[in-house]
Amino acid sequence: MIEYVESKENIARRIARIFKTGDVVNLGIGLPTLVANYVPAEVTVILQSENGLIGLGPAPEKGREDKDLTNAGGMPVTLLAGGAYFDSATSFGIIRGGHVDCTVLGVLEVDQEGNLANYKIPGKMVPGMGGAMDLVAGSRVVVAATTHLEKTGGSKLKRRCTLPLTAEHGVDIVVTDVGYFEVKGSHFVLKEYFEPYTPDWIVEHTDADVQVPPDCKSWRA
Amino acid sequence: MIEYVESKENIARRIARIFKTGDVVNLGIGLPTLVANYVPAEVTVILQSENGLIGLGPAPEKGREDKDLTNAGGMPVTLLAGGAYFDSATSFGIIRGGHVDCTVLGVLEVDQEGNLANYKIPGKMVPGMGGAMDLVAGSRVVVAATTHLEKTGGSKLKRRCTLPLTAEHGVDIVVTDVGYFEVKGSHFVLKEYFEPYTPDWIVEHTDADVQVPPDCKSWRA
Amino acid sequence: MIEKPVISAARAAKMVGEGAVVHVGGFLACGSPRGVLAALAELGTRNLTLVCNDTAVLDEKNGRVTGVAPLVKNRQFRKMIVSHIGTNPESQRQMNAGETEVVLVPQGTLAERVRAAGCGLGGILTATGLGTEVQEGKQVVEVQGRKFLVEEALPGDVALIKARKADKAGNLVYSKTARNFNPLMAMACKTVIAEVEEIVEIGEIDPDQIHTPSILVDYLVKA
Amino acid sequence: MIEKPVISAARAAKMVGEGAVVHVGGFLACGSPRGVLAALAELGTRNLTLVCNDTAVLDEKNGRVTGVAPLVKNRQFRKMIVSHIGTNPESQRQMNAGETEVVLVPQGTLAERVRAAGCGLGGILTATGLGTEVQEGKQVVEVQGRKFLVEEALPGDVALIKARKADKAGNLVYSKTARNFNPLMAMACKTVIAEVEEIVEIGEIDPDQIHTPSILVDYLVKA
Repeated sequence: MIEYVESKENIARRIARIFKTGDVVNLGIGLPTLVANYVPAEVTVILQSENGLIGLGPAPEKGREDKDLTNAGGMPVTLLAGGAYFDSATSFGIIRGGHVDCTVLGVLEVDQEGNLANYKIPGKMVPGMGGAMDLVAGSRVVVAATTHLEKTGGSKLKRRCTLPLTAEHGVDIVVTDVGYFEVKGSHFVLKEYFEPYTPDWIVEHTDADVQVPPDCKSWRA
Repeated sequence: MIEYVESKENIARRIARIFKTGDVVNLGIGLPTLVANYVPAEVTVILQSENGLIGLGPAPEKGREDKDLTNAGGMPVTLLAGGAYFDSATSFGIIRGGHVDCTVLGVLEVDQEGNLANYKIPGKMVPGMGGAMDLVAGSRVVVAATTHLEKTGGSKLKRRCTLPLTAEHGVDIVVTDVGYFEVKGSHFVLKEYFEPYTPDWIVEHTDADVQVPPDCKSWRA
Repeated sequence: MIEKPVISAARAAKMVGEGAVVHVGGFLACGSPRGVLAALAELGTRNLTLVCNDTAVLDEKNGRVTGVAPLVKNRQFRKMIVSHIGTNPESQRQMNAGETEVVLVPQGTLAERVRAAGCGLGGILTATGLGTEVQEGKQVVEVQGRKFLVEEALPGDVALIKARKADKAGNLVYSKTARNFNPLMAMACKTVIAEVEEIVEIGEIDPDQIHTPSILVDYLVKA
Repeated sequence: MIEKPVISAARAAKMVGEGAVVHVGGFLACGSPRGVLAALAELGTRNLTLVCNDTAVLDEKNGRVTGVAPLVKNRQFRKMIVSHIGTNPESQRQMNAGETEVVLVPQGTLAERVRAAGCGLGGILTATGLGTEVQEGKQVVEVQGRKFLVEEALPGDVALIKARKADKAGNLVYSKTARNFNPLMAMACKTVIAEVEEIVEIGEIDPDQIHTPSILVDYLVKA
């Protein structure tokens, strides 16, 4: 019997392997931010931050923070050589205009039609959508990053989202800590299962239609 | 008997008196460009040029032209200290957004409803509207600058334009070489007559409804 | 060029009238006009409508109260048009309690709506928000077979913005990600007040590197 | 940052395929990519659609032939989407003779349509052109009681632009009024080729003063 153990690290590790050199990537706040730590050394991705920069670098050393230089979470960051600053209209022009190759977002719910809900639990938590709606509507490839199961054991992947949507049919790829899924037509396609999980275990623990194609393969972090 | 003598200089002289210090002004190509020469020394206007600058200065000395610095007619110009450059979207944002106080345009026809035609004589001359349509739609005050009569003796001020319009109801003020008119409701109001012309002469030589209010006064260049 | 008045933060705050629509620059308070906002909080002007990226940070326990957060706490806004309120629990509380009207706008749409106002556009067509709650009550237009929401221009009475540097004419240069909504808001409001860290002579800023041209700025406040 | 290929004008011209939609920067040839345009004229690629502010100057008597004028004369465009053709009598002649389709677009609308394409907007709402021939065939939308034309995004296949300076990553800085449509077109096309006067090392351009970020530029050509 396989026991589910949440692993944000595995999610971040696998997503980091999606990119190729030159890709412009926007990483959402929270779990997606971790992805930056696992990009292979031989791959150069260019990070965009929707508050107005391209060429996001690592956090500054303590004491070297610049009050005028933060990421979209308001945290101090640095800029790599060759990076650039711009205003918010240009920033979202870059996002909406398809100049961001890939965006990685956190999830409250994601469903088999590629619908994403991640900005609102009515009456409980309403942080607002920030840039998420534009990022999902505009990026070429949208990756939803989520633990496979909720703390209460329920599936984060749904047949149909019940929460207010961030975007309709926006998600292309879902990476959880048990597998890598593509949204195709109206179901999930399991492209990879992360050992020790098996395709059978994943199908059983996903509250949505999951197709397991013949070329579904295993992946180890 | 009064004989009509065309005077672009008088038109430019009178228009130059419309501005007050701080006004942002766009002067069209041709006759309107002359206006800059007659702005009183005590008035500081700020000239915008739709190809992307604010703070237009005089033409450069011969030999000091900069290939990267022209006006909207493609002629070499200079920039005053405190001027700025911007792209065409920002330039027309400034125009359409009401940040230009006054625009002065040339005329093929202007009518008593404030309609302006100045970009096209079908089948004959079709230079295109360039920035004229945006300038008329967007500026706070639009001044049409025109000789009062055509070479053939006809009135440039019309009851209704017959040529394709540059803009509907866009013109606020018409200055010719015989008088200063405002467009009010659906007629011209003669605010000033330029001696030696008289209100009677002007009404007679204008193919449109011209109201002469009690406070209509004379003006000398 | 004409020089712009350099005024105190207190005088700037008084230019924001009761009931005004106020556009405030800044992104989680990075690039927000701290001095003018502090003066406006002290003045206590009410019934304002806020247009801002977010309601900034209200975390009194850890001593972090930034940007417009003090004004939110003071209940100076009757309406807040923002993309994010997650870092200011008081703004969430006011919304859930029905005390303050909160309109959540996708960040890119907010930027374009403010820009549209400044650029004399009626609005823009965006796919952002299609099929979500954001679509409610909005016109949908089809262009080349694709559907788009009509998002309307969002003009303001007063812009309170922050720049790194101004010349005496009011030309502005922003710093790094403190730029964000500031140049957009400078175009969208009747009165524009820029809080700046440094004021230099006219002609000292390279005209190719001016982010906001002087004609858009009415008053300068020294930070 | 990744360095962008520096290619010859001839190779750049070859990237413009038969029938492509080509956005060309420049305003009466101020800020137009002369070297690449000369190479494209020599190559003679046809059936192109031009998106440009104007058709530049064709005045052979006085030896003034600028910008896209040689390509117009070569009949390389089957369609020209421009705001002004008054300084190139050949473009007027082709239009009047029905040889080339000419779509005249108000300059500010052209700028916004190109920008909209680059920014992923379906289009914008403008009052410019209401009640004129420009309105023909267009949707009209009412916003807050005012009527606006729907002007649609205008994307392109290849942008041929000109900048003063690039770094090796492709960040661009424009000079004076040679900026005009160049940064807008850099966002609106699948392939972006920038002709530049100078190429400097990555990091040499102040990131606050970059007009077009590197990710929008695919190739550099030394002017």
